[in-house]
Amino acid sequence: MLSVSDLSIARAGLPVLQGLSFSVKDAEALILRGPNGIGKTTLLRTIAGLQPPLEGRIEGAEERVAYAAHADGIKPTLSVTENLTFWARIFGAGGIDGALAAYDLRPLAGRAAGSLSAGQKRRLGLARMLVTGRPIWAMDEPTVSLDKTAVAMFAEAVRAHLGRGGSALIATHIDLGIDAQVLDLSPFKAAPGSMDAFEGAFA
Amino acid sequence: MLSVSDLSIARAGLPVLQGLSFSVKDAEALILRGPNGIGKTTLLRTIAGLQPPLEGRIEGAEERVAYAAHADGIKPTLSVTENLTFWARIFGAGGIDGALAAYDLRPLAGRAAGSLSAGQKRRLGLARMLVTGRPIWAMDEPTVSLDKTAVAMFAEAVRAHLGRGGSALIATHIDLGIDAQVLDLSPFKAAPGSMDAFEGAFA
Amino acid sequence: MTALLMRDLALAIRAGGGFGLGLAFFLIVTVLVPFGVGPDPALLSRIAPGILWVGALLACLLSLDRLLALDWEDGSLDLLATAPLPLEGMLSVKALSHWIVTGLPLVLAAPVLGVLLNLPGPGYLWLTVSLALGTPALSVIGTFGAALTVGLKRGGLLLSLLVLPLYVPTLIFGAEVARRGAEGLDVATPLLMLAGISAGVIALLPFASAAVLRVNLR
Amino acid sequence: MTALLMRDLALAIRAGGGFGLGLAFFLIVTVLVPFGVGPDPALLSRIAPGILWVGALLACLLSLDRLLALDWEDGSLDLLATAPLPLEGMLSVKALSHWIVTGLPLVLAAPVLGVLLNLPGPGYLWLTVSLALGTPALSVIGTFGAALTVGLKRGGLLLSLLVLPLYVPTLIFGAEVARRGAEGLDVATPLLMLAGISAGVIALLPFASAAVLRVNLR
Amino acid sequence: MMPDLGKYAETVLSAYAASIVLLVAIVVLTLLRGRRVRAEMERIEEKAGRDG
Amino acid sequence: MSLWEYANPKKFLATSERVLPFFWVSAGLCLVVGLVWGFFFTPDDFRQGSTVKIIYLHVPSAMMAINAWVMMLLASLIWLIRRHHVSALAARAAAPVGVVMTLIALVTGAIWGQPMWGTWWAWDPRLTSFLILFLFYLGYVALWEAIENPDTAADLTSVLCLVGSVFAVLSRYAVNFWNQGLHQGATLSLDKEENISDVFYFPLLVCIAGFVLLFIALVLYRTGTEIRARRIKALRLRERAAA
Ligand code: HEM
Ligand SMILES: Nc1ncnc2c1ncn2[C@@H]1O[C@H](COP(=O)(O)OP(=O)(O)OP(=O)(O)O)[C@@H](O)[C@H]1O
Ligand SMILES: Nc1ncnc2c1ncn2[C@@H]1O[C@H](COP(=O)(O)OP(=O)(O)OP(=O)(O)O)[C@@H](O)[C@H]1O
Ligand SMILES: [Mg+2]
Ligand SMILES: [Mg+2]
Repeated sequence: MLSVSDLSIARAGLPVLQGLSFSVKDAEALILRGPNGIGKTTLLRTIAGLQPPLEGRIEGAEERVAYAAHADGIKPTLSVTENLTFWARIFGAGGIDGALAAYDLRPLAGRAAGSLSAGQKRRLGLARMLVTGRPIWAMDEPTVSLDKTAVAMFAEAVRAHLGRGGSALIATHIDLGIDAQVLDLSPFKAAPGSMDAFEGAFA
Repeated sequence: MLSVSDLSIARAGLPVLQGLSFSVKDAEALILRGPNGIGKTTLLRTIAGLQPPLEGRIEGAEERVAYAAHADGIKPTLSVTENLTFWARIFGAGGIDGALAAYDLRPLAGRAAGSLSAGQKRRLGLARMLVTGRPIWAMDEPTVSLDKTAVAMFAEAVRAHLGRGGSALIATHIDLGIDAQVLDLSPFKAAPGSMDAFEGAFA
Repeated sequence: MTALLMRDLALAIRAGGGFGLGLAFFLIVTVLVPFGVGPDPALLSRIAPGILWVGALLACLLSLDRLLALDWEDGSLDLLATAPLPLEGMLSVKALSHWIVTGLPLVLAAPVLGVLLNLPGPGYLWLTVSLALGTPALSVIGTFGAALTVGLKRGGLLLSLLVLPLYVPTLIFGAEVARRGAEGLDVATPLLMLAGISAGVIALLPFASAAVLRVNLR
Repeated sequence: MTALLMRDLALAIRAGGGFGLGLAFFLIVTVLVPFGVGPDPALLSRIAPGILWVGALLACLLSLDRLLALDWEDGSLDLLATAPLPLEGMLSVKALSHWIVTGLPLVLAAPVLGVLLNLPGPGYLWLTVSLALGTPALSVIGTFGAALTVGLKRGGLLLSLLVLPLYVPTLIFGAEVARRGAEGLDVATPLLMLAGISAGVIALLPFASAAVLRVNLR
Repeated sequence: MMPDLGKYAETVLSAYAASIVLLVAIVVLTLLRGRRVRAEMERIEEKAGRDG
Repeated sequence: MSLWEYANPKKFLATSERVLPFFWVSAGLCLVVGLVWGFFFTPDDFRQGSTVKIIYLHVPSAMMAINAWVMMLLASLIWLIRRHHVSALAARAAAPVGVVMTLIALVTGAIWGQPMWGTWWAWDPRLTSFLILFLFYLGYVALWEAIENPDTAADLTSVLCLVGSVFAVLSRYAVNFWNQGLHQGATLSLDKEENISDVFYFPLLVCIAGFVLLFIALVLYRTGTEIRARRIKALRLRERAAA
């Protein structure tokens, strides 16, 4: 279980979200919504441990989160298999067959990743989550560029992950067809800090 | 009017679409659909003149197409205004006020483009189309990362463009709410060439 | 065209001092050489013109890989290629802005760095003149190399490999002018050759660059 | 860890010969110097050890900017940072693969290039030894510089600027070993210093690199 | 049989050795790659012919 | 029937297959005869001693190194103008052979230089411009290797070859100007008095013929290989499309 309490986060020194609390239990998914620029990406990066929160606490995230960003970390000169195998070995998790099957990557397995189309690349990026073996998936707009079939594959993969007791945190603007709680971030938008907070930390 | 007749296009030497004919009249939009990897991006690049077609003809495209790719060509260190002004000057078209207004970029105008969120960047990328002054818009998945409001702004901008007698060619997987013809590319998938074409061109 | 030039210059200045960095690299190369070959002043003053030219050339070279690569990565190059702007013109402007950002500061700084290497008296004038004539050619040739390798991952080193042999004639004549100048000899012939190379290269190479870039974009 | 090493090596090989290119640059720098300073063999043989060291250093330097930048650009670095892998270890592996791809070929090629600069007889052995001891330090220091500048646009030149002063001690002692070796003098002291620097740098600097990278990623 | 090469024996022999090694290397590499590629092409053509 | 028919890959393969045995055999024959003749049955030079024997390797390889570049230049031009794939592939096939020829000339020259000039290497114009040629070769080969798409690679390397040729000539002139050299002048001009004596001349001619024939054989064979490799690439793509 991942729980976040009274979290404030900042991007480039500017607070974007504050007073955020929520928790995601095992086998549950949480969908993050909110207009562009509200701070979804920033929140996911914080939970993945890439940046420290301004205030508040995050529990149960340490070493348990697999993060999928806008950029997929795909090496264009390596083949699809090689890319996946690399991440599987780094995370010390099992084989890549399940991942290849889940996103129908078998026919592309031997191709250099650089020669994939936008949606095919994205599928490879998502397949990576399966080889990490981590219980919490934090995903930033995972369905960008995906066609209908691929979105369905994705929903199916998430459902299977939840079925195995995993959980997922997904920022998206579209409807995924996954049974999940939805958290709208708009109410947590950080108020412009009071001017007198100059005391200690400049903001 | 843009008309394409009996077009075959290839990506990295491999034919992807063939026998494609369509035309887009002034004040009309055409939406391109098709599964990942069918060749939407390749088609748009060909129409934009970035790569030559294998066969067939494209008429009415020369110097009339504004192309919006997956990558937006935004310079992170320049401000939003500076980015737009640059493109306006390159295309020798008018001012940027209309473009800023259409995508609600006024509040962000002075910010460095690098500090925008994914969706905000995308809005800037789309605003660029308005300053080109070109009649045909060729857009590759323009609504990626956009929230609902921004998608509505986009649809509005396209409608206004059509109203001015322009036309648009949009590859997308989602429903844009624009009144337009839809062209599914799946039937035009290129059949693998015959083996004996070894004579001249190797495939 | 001016829009492009102004943008490129603005980008160079914003990006944490494009001007300063090329220069700084030149400075550091000149400083490293005495560490490498030892501090003997007579020796240094003999090799000074040559080393300064080689340093300037390397400083140019190092900044080449970003000349088109940044625009390629973020998609600007595709968009520029579809803009109503001849590619030849665009590449010439790119070369010009590269020269203003890299070559020009080198020309201005070279005499100062000459002091570090004990450059003999009359050498200063001719070093400056030869660099002023030669660096534009370096920028234009570099643009050709950048257009050839744009879009290749790790194009950086390949770019150096392709461009360096092309730099050789410029280097030979440029360094010859500087060396003869430093020794008080006649510099007319190499100076003319240097000017000839620069003129020829500036007039013709942009066409090759544009052809190559067009192929690379498709 | 091995997975990372193998991947980096595979990438270097795939990318059109990472191995060959660093080397080629070294070759070309050594070739350019005579074009700059002129063909006098006595002069060349005096400056040979120093120039070869400076050349090796520049060849290392040039390949640094891609050491982390590629992984940063495509998001791999973010993902690696969240992987169950200490960042220190990861950066040491990165430095190792950089050395295998760049440093090692330089060590092997240096004697051959010595011929071009007329390096005196006994110099060959000591040049090789000093490079073999010194280049690992260059890779590790370079990794630190790359970690410092990752994510900055035009970080390339800034990187050079930051790293070059850090390279100076290695360069001084390394070139000193090679020079004394070439002149047949005793090399013990600078050799010890060089070995000391390498050992210290390899043991300690990865911690600094990891700290710096962590800051850069957030 | 061996001609007397005098004091330059080493020079001449090493020049011949180096050149012959290089010549043989390019010929052998050429032939090896040629055979590999030819076999590969036949394999693929046969496979393509079978199912396409 | 026009010459351009051989620009058809299939036709080229068939024809080259037919003539190749002849070239291999005659190249081998010439080389063996020439080198054996030169090595075993020629006298020492009065000044250079036995080192003259190096001439049988050095001069032919130096000539072929230059000729290979000229051939690549022509092939590149044909590709750019008439767009015959075989022509581009022939240029690609010739480059590594050129590299080896250049290397042989450099190595034998260096080895020869040690006793004759007292140094392995000197910055003599001829040597220097040869070194530059070597760099051009390396860059050319590296560019071919670095590019995925064969047509793109053919276009880019062709332009590089063209521009490179101009600069190679320029460099040659520059280097000449920069330094007056140690290296031998032309000794092979047919009409001159100062020609080397016939004892050396005839075996040298045989060796040159051997190198020329070997070059032709290698380039024909390698072009065939490149054509097949290109075909494999195309078939793989096709397979992929079918999948
Ligand atoms: C690394 C050193 C050397 C290089 C790169 C080199 C290169 C060349 C080149 C490019 C040619 C011209 C071939 C042609 O134009 O057809 C040549 C010819 C020749 N070289 Fe060298 N050479 C080297 C060293 C030497 C040495 C040391 C000697 C003998 C002392 C020598 C003797 C000759 C002779 C006799 C010819 C034939 C000259 C002619 O007919 O044009 N070379 N070499
Ligand atoms: N690199 C940056 N430097 C400064 N500010 C930034 C940077 N990146 C984002 N911001 C700002 O931080 C805020 C939050 O951005 P974030 O990327 O988290 O939004 P988001 O919810 O992911 O939006 P989107 O749906 O558009 O991706 C935005 O107001 C944005 O302008
Ligand atoms: N750089 C490349 N090299 C080789 N093949 C490529 C390259 N880019 C794309 N392809 C292939 O060309 C075909 C068409 O790709 P394209 O990018 O046009 O598809 P798309 O319709 O835009 O797909 P998506 O919806 O995923 O963006 C695909 O099969 C893809 O695998
Ligand atoms: Mg976001
Ligand atoms: Mg696409």
